Amino acid sequence: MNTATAQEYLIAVALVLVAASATAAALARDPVRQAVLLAVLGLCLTVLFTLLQAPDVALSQLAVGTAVTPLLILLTVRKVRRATASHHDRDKRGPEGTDES
Amino acid sequence: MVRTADLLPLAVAVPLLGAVVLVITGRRLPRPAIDALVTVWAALEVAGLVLLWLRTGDGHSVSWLGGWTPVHGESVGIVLVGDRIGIGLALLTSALVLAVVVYSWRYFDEPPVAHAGTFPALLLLFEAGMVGFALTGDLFDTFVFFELMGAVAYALTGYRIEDPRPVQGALVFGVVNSLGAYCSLLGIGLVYARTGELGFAQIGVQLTRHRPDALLSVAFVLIVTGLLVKAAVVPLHFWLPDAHSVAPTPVCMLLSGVMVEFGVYGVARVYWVVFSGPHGIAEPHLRATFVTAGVLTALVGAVMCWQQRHLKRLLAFSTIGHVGLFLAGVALLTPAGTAGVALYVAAHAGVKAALFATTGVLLDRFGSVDEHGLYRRGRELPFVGALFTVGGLALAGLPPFGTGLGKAVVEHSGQERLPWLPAVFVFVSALTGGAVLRAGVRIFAGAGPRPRERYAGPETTGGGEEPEIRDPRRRIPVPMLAVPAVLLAPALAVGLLPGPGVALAHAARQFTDRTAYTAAAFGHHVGPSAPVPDVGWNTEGVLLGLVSTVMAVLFAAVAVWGPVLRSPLVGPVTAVCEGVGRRVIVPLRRLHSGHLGDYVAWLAVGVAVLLVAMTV
Amino acid sequence: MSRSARIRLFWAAAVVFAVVYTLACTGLPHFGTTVHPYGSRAVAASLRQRTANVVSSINFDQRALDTLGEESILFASVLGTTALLRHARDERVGRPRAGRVLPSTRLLGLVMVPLTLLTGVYIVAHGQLSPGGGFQGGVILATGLHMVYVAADYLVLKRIRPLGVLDVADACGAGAFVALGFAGLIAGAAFLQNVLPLGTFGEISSGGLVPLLNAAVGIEVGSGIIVLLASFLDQAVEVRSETDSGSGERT
Amino acid sequence: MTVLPFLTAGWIFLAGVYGMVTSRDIVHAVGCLAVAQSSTYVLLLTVGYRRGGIAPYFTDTPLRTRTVDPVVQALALTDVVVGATVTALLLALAIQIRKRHGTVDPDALTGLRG
Repeated sequence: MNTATAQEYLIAVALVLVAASATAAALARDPVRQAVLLAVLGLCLTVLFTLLQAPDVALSQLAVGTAVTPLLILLTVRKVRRATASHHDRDKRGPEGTDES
Repeated sequence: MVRTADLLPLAVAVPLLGAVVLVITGRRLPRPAIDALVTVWAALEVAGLVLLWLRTGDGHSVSWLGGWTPVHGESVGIVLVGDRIGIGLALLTSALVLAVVVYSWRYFDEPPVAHAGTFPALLLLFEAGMVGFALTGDLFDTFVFFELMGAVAYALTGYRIEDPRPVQGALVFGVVNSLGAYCSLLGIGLVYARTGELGFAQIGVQLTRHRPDALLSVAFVLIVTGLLVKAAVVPLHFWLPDAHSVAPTPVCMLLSGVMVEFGVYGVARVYWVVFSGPHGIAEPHLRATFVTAGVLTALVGAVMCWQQRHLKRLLAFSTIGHVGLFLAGVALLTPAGTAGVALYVAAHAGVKAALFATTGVLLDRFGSVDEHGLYRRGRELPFVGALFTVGGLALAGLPPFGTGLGKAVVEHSGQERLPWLPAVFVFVSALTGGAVLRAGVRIFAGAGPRPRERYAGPETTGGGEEPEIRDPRRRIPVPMLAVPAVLLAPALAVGLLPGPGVALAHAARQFTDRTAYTAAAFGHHVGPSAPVPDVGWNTEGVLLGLVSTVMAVLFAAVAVWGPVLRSPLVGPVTAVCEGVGRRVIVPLRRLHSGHLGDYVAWLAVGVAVLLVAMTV
Repeated sequence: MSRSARIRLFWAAAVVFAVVYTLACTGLPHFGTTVHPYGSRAVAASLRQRTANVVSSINFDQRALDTLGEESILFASVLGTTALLRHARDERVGRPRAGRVLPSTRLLGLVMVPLTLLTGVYIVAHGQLSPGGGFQGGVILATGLHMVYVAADYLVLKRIRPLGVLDVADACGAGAFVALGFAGLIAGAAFLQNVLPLGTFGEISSGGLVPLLNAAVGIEVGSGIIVLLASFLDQAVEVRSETDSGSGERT
Repeated sequence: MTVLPFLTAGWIFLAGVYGMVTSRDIVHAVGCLAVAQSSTYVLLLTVGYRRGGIAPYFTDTPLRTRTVDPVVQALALTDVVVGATVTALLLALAIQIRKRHGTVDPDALTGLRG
């Protein structure tokens, strides 16, 4: 088995990992869990891109896919989740209330 | 003196630089200075594109970015290619941006925006994205500019964050459009895998060396998916009414006036240059699929338009109706059809923007865009009412408006092959024009009885909107009245003067000539092969235009005065209407659910249907 | 449409897509094919331009317009996000409390922050030679700064983060890219043409315009991402609507 | 192995779309959009892979070495940036939706219908 073939086997393994983590990230219902799984997907993609001889893209993916995007999602979830108790009175004077009339 | 070729990248770079300048100076300059600056900048862009239009004439302007001019027919760079249609569309965009900039001089006065330069800067970035999209000759670059205009449009749509609906509409808009764009990118990947090229012309040349197979069709369908989403073709259209009915009025003028039409332009450009060669996508196949899609879109848009009482949503659905007509016209795959659509688009942009602008006046004045809620309240604004009515008549295709001429040319071009096509055109323009007239008569003349709330299904009313400008007591700013009036004038001129028609006829011949484009990109010149299509008024066109206008007036009259009519005919007619309504229209309205998941599922269905239609 | 109807619709479409897409993939050249006409030309062009990192040569020289568009998207998104996350009329700003940080975390932060910032600058500066460039370096710079949040707290981060300046820096980066594009026009060549001296292959000053464009992108991305994260942090930590009763402490 | 990489891209895309169709939270839907987008990176980079090729850098490799296709890498790089920024924009909208509607459940967002 020469190096090129070995490389391709590694790529195949990375592809399967990417597909599995992407599926898991899409199926995770909770956004926080999803953010974590997106970070995992980012890592798997980084490995795949490194194997595909694309270090530039791998580096970007590492910075963006595993750090920035999940961080943004977590910050959003934190904002969205806060003060769930006090939003009921907002709902009542929301636009939905007036539209249904 | 600037070289003609350099005007192409300048057309993209100038608005970008303008946005940067506005952001940097925006914090320090007072509001009038910012308005002046952005107006001058938008005017500069118009001037540059006018110069480009004049210098390019009936040829092509070609600019290889970074000086990567092809050597032995090969290049590693990106090419910008300007022909009459591309430059014309860019020019239309820049003119509309200028109008919008003037219209919004007094907009967003009140919200405490720390940064008054943001809104105009976003407008200029939007302009850069659209102009770049119109001029690029590279497939991946198309995607980049597509995303640029998309990203800016999402932000602009959700700009009024105090109001709940814009943020929802913007999110749906963003998600669906981005998904469409990623479909396109998958298609670009497939094409690159097959041909190893990214330029339109280069791919087109390479594709002739392969047999047509599933890969070709799938790549084509995926690439056009993003563009069809932008063009709001059924069933990829659901995002449009949600976004266009809630965006700030100046943004609506741009979204409906030109951005949606860029989707049709993109499909046509990609087909003609990349996929129309020997061994390309089969012409009859494409014609059948896309004319059907266009007609379906037009009918759905027109029917839904008629059902609306939220004025901006009504106008948004009328845009869907007209875009369906544009797609059907372009999909005839004849120079005449393309010429007609070009005329139609140019005039429609002015008319639709003027209608949105007058609706903005109502929103400003009364804090509502609800046809029922505004009943009789517009009587104090006769000038606005006149503009609105003229807009409605122009939308219906009244000769000699450019909309009527464009419609007539497409109808004439299509009726040999598809004799029923003129009927669709007449019905769609009559129904959309009629809906506008109905609203206009009720609001500005207070005609007929007070509209009754009869419909019990899901509905967006348009009452209780956040006014975009917060001082209803002040007088309506002059630009808000002047801009719609000025916008209607070119729509009339396009139909009245022979100049634009002749230019666009040449443009259409050039646009549908794949060989000429490819040769021009590589620096050669090939003479035109097809004859110039005949665009001009003829008796039949005038008659069809009058028919659709009369029908529009009739529709509006029946809707407004029908309820008080005492005639033995009324009973059965009402019964039939209600039956149709229950079986067809209510389910159709229910499909427009505002639900993100539904829209994404429909996108998947649209792609699947197209895949089947194009590969089988 | 009901949930089950929507999912059924999706599955129908997905099956069609899967079948036709698979059919299409069989028509593609095999994975690992040696025929890449554009790729081969790009490598040759990059060597002619004395840029060791071919990807940088494509991004900043051969297909620089793509990158200009991409940077404009970034610029527009940052602008749009700050506009969308601005403080609305009915919102007030809460004062976040200073959080307690373990001394070991603080020490780690003190070491890591300058290290990350240096790495970021290095990656921006060597974009024309080795993997990396303006974008990757810029993101690392921005992320490095936010380690302050981990190491110290939000108030310290706010103090060392001059948003007004970064806003302008973001715009300046975007503007510099366009302005460097004009250099070609001024020199009588094409827009975005690499008209500067190309230098010696493999040196840090090689590649002509490429390192300069890289620096412009680095500034834009670095400050842009900081501004972006700042708007999100601001929302998550500080802004409260009138009816919200949450507190602004760190969790 | 000849088509597996391309099929993986299709699978990831469908997984992302499925997540969006069934989503009960718009933040989650935006995350799924990011998943769907990663299919484009996978397709682009696998299309540009060349058997036995090395990464396209010539800092300390002989100039005649065979490399993988650098063009797709440049495209993927652009794609990564575009994806991240658009995601940020959409998340900002999600925050505003939560503020103005009090919910992020698409089933409960009924302001625009008919």
